[in-house]
Amino acid sequence: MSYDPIDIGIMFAKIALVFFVILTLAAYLVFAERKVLAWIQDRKGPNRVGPFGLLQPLADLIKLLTKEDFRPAGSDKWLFYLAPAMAAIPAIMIFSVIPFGSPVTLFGHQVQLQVADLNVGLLLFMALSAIAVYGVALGGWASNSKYALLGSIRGLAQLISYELSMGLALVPVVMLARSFRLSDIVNAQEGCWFIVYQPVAFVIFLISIAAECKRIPFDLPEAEGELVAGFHTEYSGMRFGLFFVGEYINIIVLGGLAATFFLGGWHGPLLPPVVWFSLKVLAFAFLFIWIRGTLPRLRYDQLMHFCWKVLTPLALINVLVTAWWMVLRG
Amino acid sequence: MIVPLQHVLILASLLFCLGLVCVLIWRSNIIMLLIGIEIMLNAAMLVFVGGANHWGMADGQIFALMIMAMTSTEVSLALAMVVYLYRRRKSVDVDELTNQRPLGHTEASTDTAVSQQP
Amino acid sequence: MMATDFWIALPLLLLAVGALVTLVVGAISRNDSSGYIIAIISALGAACCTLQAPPVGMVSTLGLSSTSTVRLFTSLFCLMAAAVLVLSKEYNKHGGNRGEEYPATILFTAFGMAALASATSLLTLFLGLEAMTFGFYILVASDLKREASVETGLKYLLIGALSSAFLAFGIALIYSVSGSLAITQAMQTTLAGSSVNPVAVAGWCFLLFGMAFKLSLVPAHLWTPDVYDGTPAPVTAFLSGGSKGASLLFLLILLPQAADAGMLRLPFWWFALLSMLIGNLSALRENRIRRLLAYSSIAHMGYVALALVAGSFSGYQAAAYYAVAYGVISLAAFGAIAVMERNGCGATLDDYRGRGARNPFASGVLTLALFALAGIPPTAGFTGKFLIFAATLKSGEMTLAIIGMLTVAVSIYYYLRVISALYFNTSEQTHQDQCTIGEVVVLSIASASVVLLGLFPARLLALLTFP
Amino acid sequence: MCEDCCPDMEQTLFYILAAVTVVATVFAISEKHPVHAIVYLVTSFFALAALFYLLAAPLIAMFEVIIYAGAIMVLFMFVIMMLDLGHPENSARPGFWQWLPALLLAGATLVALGILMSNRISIPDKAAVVSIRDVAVMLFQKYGVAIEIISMQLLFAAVGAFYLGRRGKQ
Repeated sequence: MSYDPIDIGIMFAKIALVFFVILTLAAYLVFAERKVLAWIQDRKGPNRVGPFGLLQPLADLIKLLTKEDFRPAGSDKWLFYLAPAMAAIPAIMIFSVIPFGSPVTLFGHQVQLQVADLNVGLLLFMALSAIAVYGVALGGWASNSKYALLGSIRGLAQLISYELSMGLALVPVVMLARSFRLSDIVNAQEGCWFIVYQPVAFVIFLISIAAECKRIPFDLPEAEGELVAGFHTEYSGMRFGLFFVGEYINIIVLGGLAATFFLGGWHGPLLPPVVWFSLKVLAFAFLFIWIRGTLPRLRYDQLMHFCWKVLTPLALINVLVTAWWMVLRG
Repeated sequence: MIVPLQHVLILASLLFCLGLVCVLIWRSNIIMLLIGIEIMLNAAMLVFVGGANHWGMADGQIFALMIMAMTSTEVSLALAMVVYLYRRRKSVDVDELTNQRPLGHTEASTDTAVSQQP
Repeated sequence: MMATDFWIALPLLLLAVGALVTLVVGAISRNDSSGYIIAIISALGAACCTLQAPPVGMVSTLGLSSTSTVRLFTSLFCLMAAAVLVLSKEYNKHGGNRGEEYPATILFTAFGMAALASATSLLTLFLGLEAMTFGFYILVASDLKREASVETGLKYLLIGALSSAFLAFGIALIYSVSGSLAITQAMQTTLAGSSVNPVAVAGWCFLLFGMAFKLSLVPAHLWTPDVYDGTPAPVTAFLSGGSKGASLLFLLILLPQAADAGMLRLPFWWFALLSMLIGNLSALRENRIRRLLAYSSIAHMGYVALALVAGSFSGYQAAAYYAVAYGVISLAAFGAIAVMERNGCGATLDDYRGRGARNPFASGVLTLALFALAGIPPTAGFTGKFLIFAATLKSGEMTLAIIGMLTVAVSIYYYLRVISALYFNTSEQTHQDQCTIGEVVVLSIASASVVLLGLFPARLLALLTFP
Repeated sequence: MCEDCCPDMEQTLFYILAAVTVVATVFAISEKHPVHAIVYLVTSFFALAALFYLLAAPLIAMFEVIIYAGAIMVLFMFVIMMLDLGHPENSARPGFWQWLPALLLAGATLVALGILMSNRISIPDKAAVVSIRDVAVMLFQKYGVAIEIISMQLLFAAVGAFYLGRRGKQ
């Protein structure tokens, strides 16, 4: 690590860029979700604010900011305030290890299009998504409300369980790339994407990240039919907004990770790397929205059984098979 | 080595003592007792990692990894026992865990609606 | 992996695979006894393998040693597991405690003990000890019908976790001084005699305190009576014999490697003194037979600490002999208690009145075991105590040896109380108790070994070699 | 001391993180409320993980967060929430007489350790960098038996927990 001012400047520029892009993208993902859902359900969706309703996210932001910041009686003040941040911040931090483009040369400096190229990048992702659990848990617990508590208990169980299958699905990726470093993983896929070698792991990972995002069909922590809004029932204003945006940031980040681990990251023909990466991320986001528009919600016991009785054993067998394959191939 | 090994050791002993204090003062609360033990084990891990760094060998890191795995088994079993006992007597007070007392002795029965949930 | 590696690892493999097979078979079959039978077969098989294994030295690729001491203890643990399984089969059926988890966990516990016995690095040693203790957490809590059993399990777990924290911290400090986890190297650096490193001293203090918990030596003994009292009787037999034996082996693997263990003399001196005094004196007032035996076990660990005070080769040999002897004796004692409890016997001394007539076989075994614990001549208990006191006197610890002998004399009183309750109190004859063939075989073998070990110690001592 | 470019910064960071760890732990153990204690403890473990990272053990640092903060503490949290133990008014606050022996003992231990460790340690300072690959190779080759033992133990943790949790067969 050298402390050249230009390097530091580039570093800050990268951080600012990532922040700006992710937050904007998250806001527009909300809009896109509403539009796509409307399209699936054969209606128009938001179209009043601005041309084609394009200023709708801005209007939503203003609405959330001007709403009363409400705290229920008997709630735990500090944890109640802390929880939304604990849900949103890890999601943004994960993006720091994702390489979103091939290295470029700026002012005579080789610049990685990645905020931090850690040698334990993959594990950092696992660690931060483990920390993100606290947002759900503390948010529901601190609200001092039955629905919120039930939502967060469900959320806890669900997130821990699916984190396991997610981790196991990533083991073959590490075995193939022989590194925890995300740039190594991307480079290892230069010839052939890992989805070709590891279709099972990819499917398991995809299902697990859908559960990690708490999206339909795995949105039990916030099942509005049973639990009002689950763990964030009692939140309002910008604190609710943080939970809300955190969820969409999560979609972007997990989509980016899925692309990095299985779809070759920024690799792709013809188009520039950054464009390829964005396309893959947006494709995943569209997939999630599509799933939300078409699938019903699972029952709670089905959710847990599916993880423990199907996904985890399958992922283990997959690891075993991959190991044998690698040993036999030499 | 960024700092002398002694400093790592002093920090670790500080943590170990804090864990010990936690165990000793919260003798009656199983959750806090386990937390105290976790702090003590973390102190041991810190020493191992510091030692591994000092000697330039990976042994210490591996021991630290094994401590983590071991402690997670202990905690999971302990919490399973806590849940078992709580279902039967609605209390997690270690002082009540004496065989001489009449069984079924309950205290401060709290709202159990939550424990019925999934 | 070479062939010798395979041979050395075979007992471990058999125990582990046996445990897994037991679990799988238990999940498939509705019949509980199949699990027990598989477990007994694999424990006996592991014991046979240990006896068969070629006498090779250390093997570097696996980090497992296979000296005669190691093989002796491994086969002892496997045989003990098999015996406990035989005893538990009937006991658990009677107590309505079903499930294949129980025999599998016994095998797992034996696996931990065997791993500990053959360890050459501190990591394997520690993990073996922890695996064994972990198995006992489950076994102690295994009687789900009684809340007290799970309570005891939780208590034992908390104590065990605390002691493993001490142990881990101690090993960590020792590692930070020596820079190696290999036992030989770590011991020679930290107990080198000249230029004692203060961090190493601190490490040894923590390690010994952690081991004091596992061995229930006096400042850390308070859990013992409760745990002995609240546990299913066959598990108590295993706990008392096996876990104490394995914990002693832990120290016996470490200490003889040291160049000079003189700095550990002082802590062992105090452990020995306090354990002998407090263990024996508390047992005098005790009216529940298991608590009485728990205090007696504290006292016996005091005697073993006495042997470790000596710190010489003969001291270690005496301690190892005593570990074997105490294992067999407590198997006999708690096995007999298990048989009696299965036939509806209560926990206090009053409940044992007249049992000598109702169940002459079990009472006879219990009497023999109590004689052995008291140190009456033809038994292993006498020979063990003789070896210990001989080693202590040779090393010049006159005061401690004399105190030890006095406490032995005191201890005879409370053992005789139990025996007198068994035989010299008539009660209404109701019916004869039943013993199954398995129980008779196990208890007979245990009693025979108590006597044979006492009469012919030389064969055993020849196997107990320390580097 | 290593000849790295910027030892001062890492050194300062070490002491800051050490202070954070200790302070968070002190808050955790003096906190009456179990959920608050867990939040403080997670902070402490996070700082500890950063310390591990500074001590050139990135693997352990990440597993510290994944396993301790992400699994064990979440398990505690889960049990507290499920059994509704988050009511400190029901549990007695330890009195002064419970604090006293604990503090005395801990103080004595600490003073002893301080005295012991303030002596210079006369062991050589070999500064070799341990890479993740080194750890992995040593873990799976030299300590293969340890892996087997711990995996058996993890299996039996599951067995034990299932055994305690079953209701039907009793």
